Amino acid sequence: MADLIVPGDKLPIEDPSTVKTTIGPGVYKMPTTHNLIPCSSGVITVETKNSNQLVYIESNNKRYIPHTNDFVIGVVTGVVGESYKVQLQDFSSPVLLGFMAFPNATKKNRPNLKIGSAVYARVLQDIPEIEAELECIDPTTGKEGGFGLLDESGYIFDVELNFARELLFNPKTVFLQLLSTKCQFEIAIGINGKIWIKCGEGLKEKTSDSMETDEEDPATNIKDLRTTLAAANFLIKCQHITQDKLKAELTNAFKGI
Amino acid sequence: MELYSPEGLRIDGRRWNELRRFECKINTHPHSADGSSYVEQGNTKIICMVRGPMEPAMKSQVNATSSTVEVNVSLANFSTFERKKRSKTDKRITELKTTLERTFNECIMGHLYPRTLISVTVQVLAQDGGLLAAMTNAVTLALIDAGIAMYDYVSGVNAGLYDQTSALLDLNTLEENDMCSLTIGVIGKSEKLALVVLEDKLPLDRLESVLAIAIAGSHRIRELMDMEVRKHGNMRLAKVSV
Amino acid sequence: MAFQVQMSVLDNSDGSAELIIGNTKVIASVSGPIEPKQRQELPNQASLEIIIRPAKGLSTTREKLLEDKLRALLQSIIIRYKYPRQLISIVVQFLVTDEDPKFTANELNAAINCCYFALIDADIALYSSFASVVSCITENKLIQNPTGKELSQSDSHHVVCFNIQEGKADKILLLESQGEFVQEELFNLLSESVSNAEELHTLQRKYLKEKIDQDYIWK
Amino acid sequence: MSRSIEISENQRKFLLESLKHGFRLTDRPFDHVRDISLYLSPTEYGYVEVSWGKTKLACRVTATVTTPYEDRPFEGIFTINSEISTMASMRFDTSRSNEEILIARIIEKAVRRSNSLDLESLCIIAGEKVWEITVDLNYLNYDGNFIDVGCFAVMLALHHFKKPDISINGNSIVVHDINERQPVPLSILHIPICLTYSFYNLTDKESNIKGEDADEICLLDADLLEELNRDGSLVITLNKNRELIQLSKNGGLPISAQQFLELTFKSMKTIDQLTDLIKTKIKEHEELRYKTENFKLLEASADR
Amino acid sequence: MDITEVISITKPQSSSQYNNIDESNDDSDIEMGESSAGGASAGIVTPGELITEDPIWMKGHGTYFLNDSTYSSVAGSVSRVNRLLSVIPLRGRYSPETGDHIVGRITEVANKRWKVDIGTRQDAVLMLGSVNLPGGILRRKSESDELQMRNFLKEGDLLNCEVQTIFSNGIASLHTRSLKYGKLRNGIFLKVPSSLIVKSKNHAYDLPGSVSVILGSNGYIWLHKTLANTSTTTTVNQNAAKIQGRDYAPGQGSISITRLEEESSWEIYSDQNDPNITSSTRSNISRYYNVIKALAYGELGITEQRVILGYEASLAYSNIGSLIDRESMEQICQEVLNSEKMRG
Repeated sequence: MADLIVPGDKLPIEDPSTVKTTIGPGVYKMPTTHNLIPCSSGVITVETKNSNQLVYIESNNKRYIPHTNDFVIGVVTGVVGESYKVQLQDFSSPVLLGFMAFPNATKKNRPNLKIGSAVYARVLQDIPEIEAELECIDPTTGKEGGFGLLDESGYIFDVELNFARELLFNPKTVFLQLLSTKCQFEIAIGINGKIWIKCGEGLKEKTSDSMETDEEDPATNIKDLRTTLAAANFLIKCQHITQDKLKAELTNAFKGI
Repeated sequence: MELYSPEGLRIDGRRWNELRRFECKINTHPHSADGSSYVEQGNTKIICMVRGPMEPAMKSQVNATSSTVEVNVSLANFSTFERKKRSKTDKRITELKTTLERTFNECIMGHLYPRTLISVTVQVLAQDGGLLAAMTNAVTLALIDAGIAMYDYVSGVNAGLYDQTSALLDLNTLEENDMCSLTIGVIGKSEKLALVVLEDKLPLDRLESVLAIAIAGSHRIRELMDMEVRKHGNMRLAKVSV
Repeated sequence: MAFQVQMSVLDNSDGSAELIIGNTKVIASVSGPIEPKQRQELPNQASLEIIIRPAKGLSTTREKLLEDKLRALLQSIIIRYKYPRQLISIVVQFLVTDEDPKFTANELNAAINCCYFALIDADIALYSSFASVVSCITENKLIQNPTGKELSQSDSHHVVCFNIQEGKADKILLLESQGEFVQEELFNLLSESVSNAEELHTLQRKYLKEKIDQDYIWK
Repeated sequence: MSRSIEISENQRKFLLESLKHGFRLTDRPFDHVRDISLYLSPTEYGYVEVSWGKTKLACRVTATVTTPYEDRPFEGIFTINSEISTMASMRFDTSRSNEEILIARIIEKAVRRSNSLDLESLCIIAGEKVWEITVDLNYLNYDGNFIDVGCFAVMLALHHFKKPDISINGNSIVVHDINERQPVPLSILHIPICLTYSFYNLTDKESNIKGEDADEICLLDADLLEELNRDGSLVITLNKNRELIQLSKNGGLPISAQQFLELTFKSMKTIDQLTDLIKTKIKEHEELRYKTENFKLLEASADR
Repeated sequence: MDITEVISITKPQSSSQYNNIDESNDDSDIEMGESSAGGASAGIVTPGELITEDPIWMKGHGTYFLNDSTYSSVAGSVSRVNRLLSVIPLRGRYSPETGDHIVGRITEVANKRWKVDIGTRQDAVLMLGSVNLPGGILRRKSESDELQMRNFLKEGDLLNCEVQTIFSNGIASLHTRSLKYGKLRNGIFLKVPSSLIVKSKNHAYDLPGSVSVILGSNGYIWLHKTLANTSTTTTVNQNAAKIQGRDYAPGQGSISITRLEEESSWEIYSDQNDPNITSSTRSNISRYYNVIKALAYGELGITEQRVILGYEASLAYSNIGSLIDRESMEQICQEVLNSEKMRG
């Protein structure tokens, strides 16, 4: 593991007044003196590229603070004016998702989300002094782009923020690859530590008609349900074990399915 | 003092399976509440008033899919032999209040009244045992009077066990102080229990016999309440047709 | 001076730490930044809610006093302007204490050091690190980390908290002294405490390193 | 206004659908309690920490000499302080919620009002000096079921506790330091154990009220997610002597009398298990303590 | 579980009606349901009671069902209209219908709307766009109107309005876009059960003794001094002068060109009572107040005619306060019924 830095330490960087510096998480610019200081404890990374330097501190935490362009999963808790009130984490300040922040939304054609529904969305703006805003549109295409309602066939669970970042940003991450050896799944990862996952058909609500027509259905239904839960439990466990124990954990999680 | 004589008589002369005098009235305060009732179960006397469904006063009481039931319990200082000052935050009162709220939240067809508040006020004038049961009965009647849709009556009574052997129905204060007391609330004519509260020790193997007499007692009380509701209803129907 | 600490011990808090220092055991939890209640909200910075709960009995004015001292300290160390209109809620629960209730030195010291780890665990932005040491003077002899018994026999007792800049004790953030002592004794004590605080900080780093390793165990 | 936890419809549906198919999200059987891990202080009498799944709390017993209540001159005083702080969960606000009061009230009924502690044995001089036993319950982490865990922790701590020995000298009493004279354990008359069952109605309310068959689902020892989604609950307090101490079904989903009776009878198995757990833990602890203390004594005499 | 016998003692009842009910209650409910399934129902049903096991009925208000059985959820009489089975509760809150003329009280000033208590389950809304504002009814609502909504109507104000529509969530939307509606002044408010108000074409009446009444369909009643047909210019001037203190430009000082203009000036939102209400008018208002109370006590439907008859009957009592003694209330009701019979 690389170098540990704690608040109060000196940042191992070139003088920011001479070198153009970009700061990332964990580094704070004192508003009065314009000095850069580390404000988190973690692993420091300094990257130098064409005489520019980038500095940030990688650390883990549980509480999410909205930042523009983050992909998040939130739960609709109510309606205020022309927006949904969305909760990204328990007890956090609510954020807003405008009725117009959906593809093809018009004054007449409003989205129809219920209280308790989960949405996958992008943080549109994050001015700390006011409520953050979300949108369900891919800004490059103006289309849905995978955002929107996360239907009830998938399970939602919480992980720590560093693990969520690993899953979302590391294309070579072993966890999802390993999981795919056991089952097919659809997944949506929120940088706010919420993950939506669905294996096979996930949870299917039984309507009275389908039960009679298809007798095979309930069995596969239960299997998909159990697989989804096993996958979720596997990912939760992954956060606290070393890589060499992953295989054993996977077998254990899918035991009996 | 003998609570249960060898001849099978209790301190107030009742038999083991005998209810105290039960009297109830509905629509006692037609102009100050949407529904009201008065219940006397022996010497326990209770007034209950229901307001609503109406606009909630507090934002936190708004439930988008159902009504919110709020119960306020107040025990008059003169309701017991000793005049006691009670603080509003008395744990026992909170327990009674929460129990009633949770009981009736389940029994009222709340989905018919989304975003509304049903406010119930229970005023205890005199206490002589079976307080929770009498409150339950009073609230049921007041809700019916208010025309609020309910799945069924909830009727309640308490019962105890004397000397580890004999089950006694509908305990008064003297009896309650000296033996365990099981209060139940029964749904309609069924054997479904909406509320169960037991205080003081009861041998597990005696539970069934005490529960049986309590259920039977509750059913009888439901009948008595139902008679009153019908009597009142018919009287009103007669008035309308005049 | 030795202490043991365990971080992320509570599932529901954003940050937590359990600290055993001397005979005192304390657990601290940090939740935040979260939505404040309306009356707590400050327009341009985070508000702090600090609750201290005693090991025995219900919270009294003694705990309120500790809360105020801790608040004064933490207010200057947390970068509150980073979290406008938010709340940071800190609860300190004493589990085992070792001093007569008329003293607060050991508990204050433990609470400060425990909060450091809980705040780091919650990843709350700090201007600098900090470390606190407690000592007492008995018949001109300086005792570091006194037990409850030593404390009650002492002539004066002191809690000093330094902020740590680049591994060195820098400024005094808090100094709590009670009893009879002379200027010379105090200065002597302060210079002793500097080295103690720096020693403590090396230990802090060790534990923080372990925490990072634990957090990224899956890497 | 207290803060609330928002549950997504996804989680709720998965929970209910799993229950319908006969399993919990965590795969724990319906009638099992979670793993329990206990810490008993090796140095201090009466301090224990209980972790019950992720629910965690600390409990301390202390004793002081005081004057008895005027109307009960022969009895000691026994109080239980149970206050939930935001440390356990931000749900529990500084203003005491009804839920919190109900938790405290049920534990009080189960332990204090059932006379599990022999108050008369706490009397030192009638009408003048008695022991006051105080239990402080500190809730650290909330993952459901504070009642069962709280009651269990109180009973464990009471068993673990020993009060200093005393001797009476005319009208004055001498409290002996625990290092000077062997302290005395409390006289505990019975061990009440609380079990909380959570009920779920997977069909509509109409069939719950008017239907013939009882298909309500019943879980023992619900965790947070299960607790937030339940339709009703029942707390059964029993002891090993097959005595019901208290029952609390404070409203919620109605259940049939038959199912209710079955539950109370079925509970005995878990009650026995948990009672034995307290007893074996205390026994183990005593043996360990005896050994270390003997060792210290030997050391001390060797030094001489 | 076996059910044990229970002994219970109740107060002896002399009325035969009581015994009849008791017996019918002991009969099995199924019989009762079937016997009444054909024609008009006798007696009432109570919550949880089985009404019918016949699946043919559609389930209306006041009922719920499991499988084929329909149960009552309220105490009331069974109504069968075509295939629709419902139970009409004996009592209940007012449920609004489009076109109802009602009286309401402002409870909240919200975004472009007022919330109004009209005795329903949920407060009704009055949109800013549904009221007449000073400066003519056809004027567009501007932002400055939005900002000073509280100057028009504020919390606690009473008004006289009509139900415009009922939204899908059951909330009523009101309007006051007619000269007969608006803020209420110069009178006293009274509440009776809404079931006692008989709906008719007109709900506002001038009564003898220069008193007028608005019998809101929701049971909210307003008794006030009868307005003179044309308001004297002096009062308008007074009001206009008062208003100049507030910084409002439109309509200010523009005194009556047309009657419409005048009515929709600031005066209609004034909080000032007419200073010239005579003491005889005042005592007449309280007399009517007590008469209506007496009618409500006797659970008589309240109509213009009955109010007048009651007023006449009440003239026998010189002390207005004594009208609400129990005997006087019964007496008044009796006399109202008698005189109705006499008039046929």
